[in-house]
Amino acid sequence: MLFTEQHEELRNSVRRFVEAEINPYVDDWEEEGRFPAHELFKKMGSQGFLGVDKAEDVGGMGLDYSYVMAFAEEMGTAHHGSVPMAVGVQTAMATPALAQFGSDELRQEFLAPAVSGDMVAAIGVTEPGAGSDVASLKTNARKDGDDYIINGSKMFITNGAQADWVCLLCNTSDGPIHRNKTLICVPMNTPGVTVERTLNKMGMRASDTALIFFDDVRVPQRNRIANEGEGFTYQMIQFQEERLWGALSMLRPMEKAIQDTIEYTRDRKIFGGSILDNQVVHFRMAELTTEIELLRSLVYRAGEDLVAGEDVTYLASMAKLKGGRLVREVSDSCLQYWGGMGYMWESKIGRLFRDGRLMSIGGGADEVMLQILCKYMDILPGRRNK
Amino acid sequence: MLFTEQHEELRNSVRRFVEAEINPYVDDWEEEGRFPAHELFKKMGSQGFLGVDKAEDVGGMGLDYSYVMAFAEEMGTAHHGSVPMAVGVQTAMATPALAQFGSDELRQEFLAPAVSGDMVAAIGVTEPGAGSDVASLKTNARKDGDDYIINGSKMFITNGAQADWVCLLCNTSDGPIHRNKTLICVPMNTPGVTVERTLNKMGMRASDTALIFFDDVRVPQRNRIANEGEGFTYQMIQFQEERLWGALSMLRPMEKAIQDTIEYTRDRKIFGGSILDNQVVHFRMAELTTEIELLRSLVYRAGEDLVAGEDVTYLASMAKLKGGRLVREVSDSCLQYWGGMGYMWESKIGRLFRDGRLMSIGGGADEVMLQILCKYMDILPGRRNK
Amino acid sequence: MNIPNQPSSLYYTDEHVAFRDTMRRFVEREIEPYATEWDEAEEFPRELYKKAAEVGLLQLGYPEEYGGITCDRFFNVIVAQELARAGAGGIYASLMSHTIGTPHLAQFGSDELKARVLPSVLAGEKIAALAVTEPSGGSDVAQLKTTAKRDGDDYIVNGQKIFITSGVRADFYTVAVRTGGEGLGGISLLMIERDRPGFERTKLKKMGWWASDTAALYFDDVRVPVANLIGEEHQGFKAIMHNFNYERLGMSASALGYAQTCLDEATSYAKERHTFGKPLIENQVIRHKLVDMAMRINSGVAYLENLTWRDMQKERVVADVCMLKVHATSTMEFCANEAMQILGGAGYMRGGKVERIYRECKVMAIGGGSAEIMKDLAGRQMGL
Amino acid sequence: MNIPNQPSSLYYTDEHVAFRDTMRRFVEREIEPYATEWDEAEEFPRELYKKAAEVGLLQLGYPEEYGGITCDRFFNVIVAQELARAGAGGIYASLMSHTIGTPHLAQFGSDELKARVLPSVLAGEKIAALAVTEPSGGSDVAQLKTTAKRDGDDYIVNGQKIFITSGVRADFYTVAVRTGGEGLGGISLLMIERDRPGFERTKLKKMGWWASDTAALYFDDVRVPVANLIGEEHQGFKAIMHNFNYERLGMSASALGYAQTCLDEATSYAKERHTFGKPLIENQVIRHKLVDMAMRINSGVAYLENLTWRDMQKERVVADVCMLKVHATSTMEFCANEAMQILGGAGYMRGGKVERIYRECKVMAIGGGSAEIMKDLAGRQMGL
Repeated sequence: MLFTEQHEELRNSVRRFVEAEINPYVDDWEEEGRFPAHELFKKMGSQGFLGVDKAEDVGGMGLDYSYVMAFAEEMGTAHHGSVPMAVGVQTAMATPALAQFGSDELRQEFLAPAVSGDMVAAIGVTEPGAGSDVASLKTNARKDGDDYIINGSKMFITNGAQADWVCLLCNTSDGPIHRNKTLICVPMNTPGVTVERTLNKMGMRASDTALIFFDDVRVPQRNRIANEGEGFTYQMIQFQEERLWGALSMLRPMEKAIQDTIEYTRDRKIFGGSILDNQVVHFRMAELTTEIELLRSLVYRAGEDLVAGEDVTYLASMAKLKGGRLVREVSDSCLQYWGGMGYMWESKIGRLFRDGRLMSIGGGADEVMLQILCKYMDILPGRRNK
Repeated sequence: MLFTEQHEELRNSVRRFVEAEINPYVDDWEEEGRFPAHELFKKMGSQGFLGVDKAEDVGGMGLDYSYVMAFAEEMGTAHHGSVPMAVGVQTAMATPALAQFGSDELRQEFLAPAVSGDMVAAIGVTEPGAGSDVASLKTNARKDGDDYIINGSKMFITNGAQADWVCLLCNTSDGPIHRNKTLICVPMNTPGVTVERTLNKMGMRASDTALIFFDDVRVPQRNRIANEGEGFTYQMIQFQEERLWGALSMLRPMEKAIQDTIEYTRDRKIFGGSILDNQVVHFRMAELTTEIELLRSLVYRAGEDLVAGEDVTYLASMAKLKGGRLVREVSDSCLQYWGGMGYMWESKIGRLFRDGRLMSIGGGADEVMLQILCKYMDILPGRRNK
Repeated sequence: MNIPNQPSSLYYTDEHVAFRDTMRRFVEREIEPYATEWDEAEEFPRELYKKAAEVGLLQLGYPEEYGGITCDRFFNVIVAQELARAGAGGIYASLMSHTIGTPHLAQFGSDELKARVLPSVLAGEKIAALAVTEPSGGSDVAQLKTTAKRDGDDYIVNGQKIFITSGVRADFYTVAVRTGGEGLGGISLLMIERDRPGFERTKLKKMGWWASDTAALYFDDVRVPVANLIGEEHQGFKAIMHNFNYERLGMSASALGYAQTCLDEATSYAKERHTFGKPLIENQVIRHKLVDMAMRINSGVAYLENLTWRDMQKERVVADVCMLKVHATSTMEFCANEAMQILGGAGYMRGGKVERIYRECKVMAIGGGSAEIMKDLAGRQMGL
Repeated sequence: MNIPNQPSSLYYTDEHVAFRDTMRRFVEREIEPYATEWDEAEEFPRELYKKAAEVGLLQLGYPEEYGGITCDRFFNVIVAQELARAGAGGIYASLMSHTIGTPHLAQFGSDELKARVLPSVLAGEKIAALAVTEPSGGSDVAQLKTTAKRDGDDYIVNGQKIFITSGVRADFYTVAVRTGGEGLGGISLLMIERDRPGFERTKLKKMGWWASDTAALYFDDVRVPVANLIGEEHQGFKAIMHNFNYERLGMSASALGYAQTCLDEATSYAKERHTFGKPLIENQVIRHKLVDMAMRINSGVAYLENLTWRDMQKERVVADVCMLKVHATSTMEFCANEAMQILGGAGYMRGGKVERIYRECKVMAIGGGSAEIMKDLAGRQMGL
């Protein structure tokens, strides 16, 4: 229903790209602790992958969100989580607000090179002190002539060390916390921007994640995305795609984990039979596959609604929540049946176990998703709701 | 996408019917241990509800399965599980094979009155000795002239005591167990058919569930649904709708449980606040709602595929499995927050706890669903697969 | 004597073992054969109280001067476990309702009041009940609305109680009333006899525990002598709280007992029942379910025994007892659910232990403090 | 001395308490400060063995004539719990690898062999390891393919071993070899010294336990004197099985210790960290998570202590030990997972205990017999 032959073609070319340009290098990138973002993104941009749903005037394909879904899902065929996450930041987290609300000038300056792959983008929301509490972030931009002067810091910034610009959420006034924020495109080579350090993480080893400081960083006011004070609103809209990307990009890795585990346990003989012949093992595979199909069904439904122009924050938050829960369960259960082999550093299932654990933490922890859902259901305690 | 205004109209009229003709009597029917199937089905038949997707020549509406989905979902607004289950037996479990494969003569004799509500139908598959193991049932029909002589027994037969005819799965030869079975329409007033006893159940108290004996029961061979020996195949096709019905008819009860629980806990003050104000309570409501939406998404997706003419056994089995798991979890979690009030015999949440427990047992237990899924995934142990 | 699942133990002496044997034979002879009948009838014969007193069941831990039997808390654990074998929580709840109805009296009551109430209760001639919960308040004792206003040598009691075990048949009710101002400081406990004018009862229908006569109580200007005060005026809250620990230990022991009964029933069934051409037990998922049940039960029993012992050493074990109750009742829920799944359609039919226990899980998980309240309380005790 | 979470106990004497204190100070001084550094370096200094021997850590339960210290099994429980406080399983695994590598020797070995190996190992001068697992067989000892063919007074050993803890640095390896025919009856244990020609090792990189030098071993015509046979020829399987119980009890104690460390870390963090304008701990869901963790840990510890005691009474506790291992390792997984969730991004960064323990859950859940194998075994023992 949702997907046509055109989608299938896109899927095929994404899979071919991943197979040729990403998977052969994944082990090296994991070892190095980063992947060459500029080089890879340039290749992806040339193929149009970085602008599937972006307008044609910035070099995008101008397709609807259903194609982004196909793209995101197939990015999941990569043998680690780092590159799909970085691509998600570039296409679904740092740029939707710019694409939807930004001025033509700003879109040409920052979005077009992000679509072509000439620039790497990051999204600057999370802060050291605030974590998932977006509303109470502290980074601020005060006006000075035609410029903003930005001060503050951002934590856990994916692509942070390699990015050319960051879509920065910061306070531009002392007003109410949902009305005082603005999104600003900040070039990373502006004086006063320092990558304090790249972070050493349990998983997502090939993704560079940075702590970034902004010390009297001067950027022109025209770098602001649309209206001042509406940054929180824009970011909430942007979050929809972020959450769906998260869930979408985990479907294939989970399926592959199941498939690989089935193959491994079928071949591996123990106590006179294959491991797969154990009823608890094959039942478990069926149970987990059921959960994956449930998630897929929900994500597709949310995607359909998004294509139809609806606000899908509710379903997207559910998808993110379930995705985070499920990838933990799938990777944990599968790893169990690989035994010692799965525990070796190089094993793919071990990598999913480590990479996937971030899903329930990054981009709004499970508890934040629950908080959002409660708000939609209007069941938060009265006072906190105001 | 899936649903149009026409669906919405059907939904509305089903809800109105349930509110007017079912819910006011539910408590009495629960107490009596049965509902008046003939009376109620006649009313439903007059409104066309019993033949939503049945052909117009037997009095049906001739609509596609998406309308059945709307119908099944709204039947779930009944305040107990018994009537929705009985209606499901009539429309989605005992009659799909007859509707699809039966001769015109047979359809006029048995299907038309089931659609008009003049006859109550039952499905005779499960046996005392076999449980969920359909293939190894023992009831047999041997030929004698133009008739079959049927001997055997069927267990846990919903509508069994009130039914006018039963769609009976029985062996008609000694061939391989998947090739020796036939579906036969057996009028319940045929000599030799005895309702041995109606069963005393934990829940689904208003549903009559019977143990039925067949002792030299003579029915004409023309009562056979299509080809001899293909009964197992027909039944497998029929099972798709049974499983989807199960999941569909549980969506509203689960949602209502959540909604009622939210209202109750919002009003109920304890330790200086409402119960709902407890973070564990409102988070739990959001978590369970997420799971319900996941199930709904999967069921809709399966329904779409069914409308498109695909075999949906795989997704339908997943839906049944998840539905059974989920209604237990939802009813259990909600009941917990009702405290002693939920534990009273009359409480609706307590009824869902008892009624819903059947979902993981009846119509193929969870473990049978897992077995089926494993078969589709081709991960059953080699020998058993043959 | 064959006591299955009874490992060597630091806690149990020969006396305990002999007592367990007595209890087991008592349950097998006097309760188990009638469990279904009594549960469906929503009542068991009053004589059962007397029979129970004859084997010493009712008297455990009460002072000998009132007919009690001095013993340690492991006897109570044994009682809970052995009674659970009948798989009929309603019988247990009402038969033993004095164990929640009279400890305050035994500990804080005047000698006169004790002499007036305890001997007949411990002899099984009279029935005692506890009445704290009210329709509006649930577990929140501070919200108590039933009032007892002093009038000369009497209190005048007005209010309602709900979910009172043995509430229909009891002769003596330990009733929490508000004698003072708002909050926890204004609560007292009164012993109220059934025949006082203005005191009415109506029976409640429940999902489970049918054999137990649970009632709503109504007090309409009920006159109760001040001599019926249990302990000091306004000091009722402490007495109520004091006994929660024992109630929760007892419920935990019971819950684990019912869980064990589910495991036993499911194991027997899985060994007998054939599906798909082989015994159910030959399915690995079934065997693992049974092991999962045993794992939860056995760890719970070890925890229970450990806490019972520590409580006997006068250690403050409130947080752990709360956690034990959650562990034990969720183990009961888990085991009832899995046993039901193993028994399938047969389990869903009325008349079997598993069906009954399944309907009794929630009263255990809710009564005596719900899992959520237990966790809140444990958290506070742990300084979280 | 302040030993938190240490209730009154039937099992622990003053000696135990003093020993726990020694261990705690040892871990705090000698291990915890270096845990991250050593783990990242994938090695810890060999001197740690000697330091451990100085405080009596390595000698527990070994015969005094070889330098051991006679004591009951609760000392081992204490060691596991206290070492777990450093939150670095790799250090524990290699530092204590002789506890899986030498029990067979201590119990079944010849006096000559014991005298040759044990004193230096127990003094921390030499390192001992156990080598059973092979690439093709996993937990299935019957499939063992490494052969030891008799040639005069020697065996000629050929084959491979995998996942061998302390495999890179060990001086003595207790190696399971096939001396006879197929199946369980043809297996023997050989003590093989590291410097025998033809014996090679390669290091393995793992998800966790980095500080432990895990290796694959290769035997290519390695000549080992018959005097190195541990116990009788072809009787190796029994010796291996015999020690599984202790290994599993030990792993359970460790797993519960790591779980406790996760609880401690998460509790501190939740009290310090502010989000949405208030301390994390003020979220009820966070407090309940912590209580859920404590509930599992405390019931597990009670189960562990009970089984340790029953084992000391020579009771056959195989089924329960299997269930305990599942309980304890799933408790560890649960606690690591929830602690990680509470710590959020901070937990995901390398260098903290929770991050490390999270990566070490699976080796605990798989090593020493996976949960599935434990359940199969428990089921068989229970007659299912």
